[in-house]
Amino acid sequence: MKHFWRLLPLSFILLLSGCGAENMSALNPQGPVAEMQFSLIALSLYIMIFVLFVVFAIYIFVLIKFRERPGDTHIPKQVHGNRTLEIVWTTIPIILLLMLAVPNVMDTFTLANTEIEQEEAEIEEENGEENGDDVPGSVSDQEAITIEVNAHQFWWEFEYKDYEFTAGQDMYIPTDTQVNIELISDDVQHSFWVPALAGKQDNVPGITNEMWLEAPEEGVYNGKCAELCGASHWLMEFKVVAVDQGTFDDWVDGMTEPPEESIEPTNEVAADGREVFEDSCISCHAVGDEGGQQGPDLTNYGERQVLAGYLDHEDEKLEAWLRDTEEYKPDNEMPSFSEDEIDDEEMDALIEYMNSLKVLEED
Amino acid sequence: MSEHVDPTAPLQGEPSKSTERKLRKEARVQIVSYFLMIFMTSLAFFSIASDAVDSSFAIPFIVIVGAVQVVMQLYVFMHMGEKGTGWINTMIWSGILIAALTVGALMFLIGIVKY
Amino acid sequence: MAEQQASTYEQLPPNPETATLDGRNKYLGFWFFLGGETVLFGSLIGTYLGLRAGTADGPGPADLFHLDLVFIMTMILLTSSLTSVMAMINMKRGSHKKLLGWMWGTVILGAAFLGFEIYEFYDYYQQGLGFGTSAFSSAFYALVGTHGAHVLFGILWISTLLIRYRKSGITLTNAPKFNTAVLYWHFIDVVWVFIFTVVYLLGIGG
Amino acid sequence: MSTAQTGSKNVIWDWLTTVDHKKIGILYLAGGAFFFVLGGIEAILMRIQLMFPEFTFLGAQTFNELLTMHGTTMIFLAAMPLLFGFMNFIIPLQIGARDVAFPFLNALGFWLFLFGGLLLNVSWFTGGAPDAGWTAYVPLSSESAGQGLDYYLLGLQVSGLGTLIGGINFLVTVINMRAPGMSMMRMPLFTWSSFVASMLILFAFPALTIGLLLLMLERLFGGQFFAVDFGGNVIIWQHLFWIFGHPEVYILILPAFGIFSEVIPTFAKKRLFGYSAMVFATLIIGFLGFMVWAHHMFTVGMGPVANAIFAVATMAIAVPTGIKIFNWLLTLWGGRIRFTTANLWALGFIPSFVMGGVTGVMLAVSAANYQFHDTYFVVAHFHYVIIGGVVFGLFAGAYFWWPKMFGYRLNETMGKWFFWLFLIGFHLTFFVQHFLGLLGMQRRVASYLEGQGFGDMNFVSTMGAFLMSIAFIIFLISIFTSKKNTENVNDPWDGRSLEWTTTSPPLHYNYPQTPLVRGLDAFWLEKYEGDGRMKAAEPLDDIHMPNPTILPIVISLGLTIASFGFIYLVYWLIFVGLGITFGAMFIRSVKEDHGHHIPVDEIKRDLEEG
Ligand code: HEA
Ligand code: HEA
Ligand code: HEC
Ligand code: CUA
Ligand SMILES: [Cu+2]
Repeated sequence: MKHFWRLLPLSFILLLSGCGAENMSALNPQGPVAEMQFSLIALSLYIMIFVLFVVFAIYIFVLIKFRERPGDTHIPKQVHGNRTLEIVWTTIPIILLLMLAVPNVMDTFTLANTEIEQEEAEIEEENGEENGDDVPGSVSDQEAITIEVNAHQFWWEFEYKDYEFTAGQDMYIPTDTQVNIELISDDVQHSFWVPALAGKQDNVPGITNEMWLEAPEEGVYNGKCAELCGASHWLMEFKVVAVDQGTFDDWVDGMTEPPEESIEPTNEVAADGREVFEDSCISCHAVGDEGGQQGPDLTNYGERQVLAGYLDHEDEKLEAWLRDTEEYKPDNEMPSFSEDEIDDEEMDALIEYMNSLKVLEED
Repeated sequence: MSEHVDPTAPLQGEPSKSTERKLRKEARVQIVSYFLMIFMTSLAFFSIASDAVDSSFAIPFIVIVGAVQVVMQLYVFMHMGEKGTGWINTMIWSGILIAALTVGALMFLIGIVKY
Repeated sequence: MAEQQASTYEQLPPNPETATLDGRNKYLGFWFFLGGETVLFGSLIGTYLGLRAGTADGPGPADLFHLDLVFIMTMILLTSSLTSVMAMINMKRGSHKKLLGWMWGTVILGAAFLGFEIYEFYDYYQQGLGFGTSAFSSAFYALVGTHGAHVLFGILWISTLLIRYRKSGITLTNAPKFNTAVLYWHFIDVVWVFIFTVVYLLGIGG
Repeated sequence: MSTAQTGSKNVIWDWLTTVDHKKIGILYLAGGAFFFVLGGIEAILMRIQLMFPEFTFLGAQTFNELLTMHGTTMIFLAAMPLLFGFMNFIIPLQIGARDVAFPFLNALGFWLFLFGGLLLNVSWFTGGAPDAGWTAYVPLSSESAGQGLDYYLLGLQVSGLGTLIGGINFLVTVINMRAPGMSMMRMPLFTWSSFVASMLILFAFPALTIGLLLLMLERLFGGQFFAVDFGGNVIIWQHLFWIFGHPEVYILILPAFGIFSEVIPTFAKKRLFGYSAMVFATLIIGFLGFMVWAHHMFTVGMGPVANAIFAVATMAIAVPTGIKIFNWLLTLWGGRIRFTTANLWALGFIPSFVMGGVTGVMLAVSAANYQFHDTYFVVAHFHYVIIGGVVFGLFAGAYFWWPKMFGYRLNETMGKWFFWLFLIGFHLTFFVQHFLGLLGMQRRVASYLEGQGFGDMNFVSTMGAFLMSIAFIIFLISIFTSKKNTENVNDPWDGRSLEWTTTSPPLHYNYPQTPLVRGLDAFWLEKYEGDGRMKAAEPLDDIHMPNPTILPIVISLGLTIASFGFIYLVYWLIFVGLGITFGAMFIRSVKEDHGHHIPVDEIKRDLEEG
């Protein structure tokens, strides 16, 4: 059925699909959940275009045909109404809405069910069906993994439940695997949205929400916070990094047990940097299993896509960030560090150390 | 200029015979329903206060008794069943419907249990 | 228009409270207001039921409620409803004195109710249930307190009427006022019956 | 009892103490227009900030404040009061009444609205406006620093009280004050839809009152309703807000629908097609309006059953709304359509609103809503329905009833410029926002990052907003330059309903003699099937009218003072404020005021002059 809508020879939808950035558009879905939502969007759009077409056609006809012409003074017939017409324009919308409501109800349940994947995979195995990439549950024969997403003002924390470690800002996931997501928040309400992979669900304080997504293709997908959460709401971005299973396993290993170099750098400058880090930063930031939880885990900081959710990953930007966090993310929870606290030399060492924090193979 | 009525003048005179009869009947009805309500309240009270009644019965019971009393208050004490109260009935029952929806939503749809 | 009626009647109008257009407007408008109040209390009751379990280690309903006290309060309020009904019947009979008498009875019963409620709150407070102790306590005080505020307002309103019209006799202007005040009073009673059931009985029983 | 009104010479005092529904209507319009300009300026400032990626015209905090105040101001202080203005002025005229049921409360409602609105805006000068969005979701709002949110809570509480009073007043007016012969099913549709909107007010605002009360208790008095650590729950706020909030949007649109139902038949010179279906559809929309609120909360985690039910219920509203749209189209069908400015707004409304309506139905698709929610797609949806529906309705109403209210006609040429520029600007601004949302732009963002491809469309959007401002300024100018167009103002459009039988502006007491209504479109009926004049339902006699009073302002002022007391927790101020309020209420209750009579001679004199 989903294929059917995509095959409809309406050029409009072809125009729409594939619209926008590949990593950030609901119109350019990159995974089964977003695909499903896109088909619904497309279906509803067809119906709405049909409605608009009918209304506009009558409207234009009426305006042209019945406009007052110069010299015309006739009094139109005062019509009361028409029973047949009333029935027609009550029934047709009801039918159109049913066409929309039925698939929607089905999809709503599918999306709410984080176990569907396995069930469907089993059924398909039995049927020996060919895997299409936009049917939910078709591609996966892996176990699902579970990530608890804790949203903070204004950063994201990802706890990998199956492996017992935490990552900050970049959410690594293996391709072709169902990722079950549990959403929580300790401060205010946020909303977890990766447009190209799945629609949003809210991170609500005191409540755990569930959703799932899946990425068949490797890639870096933009994620956003979609609920007003304070001054830096618009900067509360994150990345979903989909990698193949092998890389993912490496990454998990690195995160659970970071390279020796991260804890006791052999490089002298980095070792100085580590000292600064231990003095000023470790109370909030963890590297490996050492360190506080008040800020994002930095075990793989060197491999971050961007810095603080949105800044280019450059030394100058990192220094600027550390010197004045308020400037880059108003109202965020991290203190700034003046030259009295960390002088320029220490800063360079710190940055050197920070850049060395990697868990995957060297690039 | 014509004379205008003074609405602050005290009303004088007797109620008509039929009014008097109606009022007397009404007083009777009111007192009877008052005792009925007292009785129902007591029933509800004892079904909870004493351990003799099982709570699986007591809870729906007291809720029903409460609802019956509310309806009695509205129709007996507040005369909502009289003629010419069509709009009043519309508004009160709409209010009750919306209040019920609100209560339902706040009990069940607050994210603790997902439906 | 409606007020072009004679001011003194051979016979009393059967319903002096709605004999004028003004009176009819007041009557209808006040009922509609009560329709709105229904939603208002519905929202509070819903909030309470939603938060009832959120006691956050503070005392909960079963630890606190004096069911017998509340039962007596309920009886008092029910009785005050009856006295106000009697007042209305006497108003239609044209007996100003009895109207005042029954209404004062209502006020006194209302004051007794309020006194018990204050005592109740004070006692719960002593037992460690502050307004900000838990979500349950906030919701409880908000609901029962709003009801209490209504009772207080009712008492003040009716007393004002009673003092203002102690000598006036029943007139086409004060009959609607007494009538709306009594409607209000009944409504408070209706709400209390519900609070009694949903907060107290269910609080102890389930 | 006083007799004739002592003609007060002081004009300002006259307006401050008026209880005349027509003057109060004009006050509402003026107040609403003031706040509309304010909200519009806030919108323009936001649009400038969003013109370029990572633009730094405004700080993020300021942006959030503007955003909150824009939404709050537009909904509560502009759109609704403007509609109340028309309702106040027109409803009594349309049903053949001399005033509303509660003139005193009517004045009180207005002053409460005005003082509440001003109170809210004082926050700009006291260290920051509210910043948690017009929806004020907890815990962001319960924890928001400063007094901004307190101003929001108290300001809306005070003005909300005014709205509730107004709603009850309209309900009773419509039920009790209709002229003889004006049965419910002969009422003009504007009166009908305002009546239904008033019902919605009656049941929706109490939920808001409680929401605001709880949040106030939480912020100021240590309540724990929404504090998760104390067993609180944050979703309760969202329910209370939307149980109010969704009906609220129908409170806005229904009276606007009513205006179109007056304008379209008048300028098509045809009876409204399917009158009873229109009434019925209005009632259904009102009813369903209470069944769908949770469609604003699809992503909050209520569960699939709840989502599915609310999705289907929401879609159902498309059916009665469609009935209305098609009835309007069929009213035009076979008519003789005149393109006056008033009608242009009505005709512009149909396609614009339908576009907004169908995106509403798309939003109602719960599974797809996970993509739409909290993006610019939603912003586009609601501006299409609100501007394309409500604001166009207000403009249509303004051009339609202006001669009746003020005794002169607005310049048509300027009106057409206003219409076309505004229409184009409106579509420019909001059409592109659909795509912005789908391409990944969340709403309520103070800016957006470079390289995400949002720049061009946002620029277009801002240009559209500028165009709307220019258009609106033309309208403002035309108000002051059109004053000489005073010929043929009593019935300029060949009107159909009772208000066109009065003089323009109407006499203080509207109708020297209460008219007798003989059918739907009462005036049209007399013009085309009778002798062109209304029959009188009563002999010419003295007319009873209420007295002016200053007490409504005093009551409102007292509440405003008390509000300051609450905001800064100054207890004596609370007591002083409430003392003033209750004192004034007490005076009102004790000092009986039975109005005055206008003697027949004076009425006869008026008639000869008029
Ligand atoms: C005047 C105001 C107004 C009106 C009339 C509407 C009308 C509708 N609205 Fe809208 N809405 C808002 C104001 C309004 N809305 C606002 C302000 C918000 C955002 C609040 C916030 O978050 O800040 C919002 C948000 C909003 C949401 C939540 C979005 C989100 O946050 O995720 C939804 C979801 O269901 C929705 C749905 C609808 C629907 C189905 C209608 C329907 O009533 C529309 C019906 C009309 C038609 C459908 C067109 C005519 C019909 C036909 C021609 C018949 C044939 C049609 C079909 C078969 C489809 N609206
Ligand atoms: C009645 C409701 C209403 C109306 C009429 C409008 C009108 C407009 N709105 Fe608004 N809007 C809302 C209700 C409304 N809005 C709501 C509820 C929100 C959500 C808030 C939230 O998220 O909390 C919102 C949010 C909102 C946003 C999203 C902000 C965000 O999510 O980040 C934007 C952005 O473009 C916007 C723009 C506009 C514009 C350009 C107009 C224009 O149409 C304005 C046109 C008006 C004018 C142009 C008049 C200005 C006049 C002058 C400039 C003349 C000055 C002259 C003199 C002083 C003499 N609005
Ligand atoms: C009080 C706790 C605290 C201290 C101390 C602290 N940080 Fe942070 N840090 C945070 C928080 C909270 C964030 C998230 C900010 C945001 O994005 O809103 C953060 C973010 C960061 C980021 C961006 C993270 C990313 O994944 O892009 C870096 C880098 C960083 N901190 C480095 C440091 C360094 C280096 C120090 C010491 C010199 C330090 N922090 C000290 C709390 C702290
Ligand atoms: Cu977090 Cu917005
Ligand atoms: Cu809605």
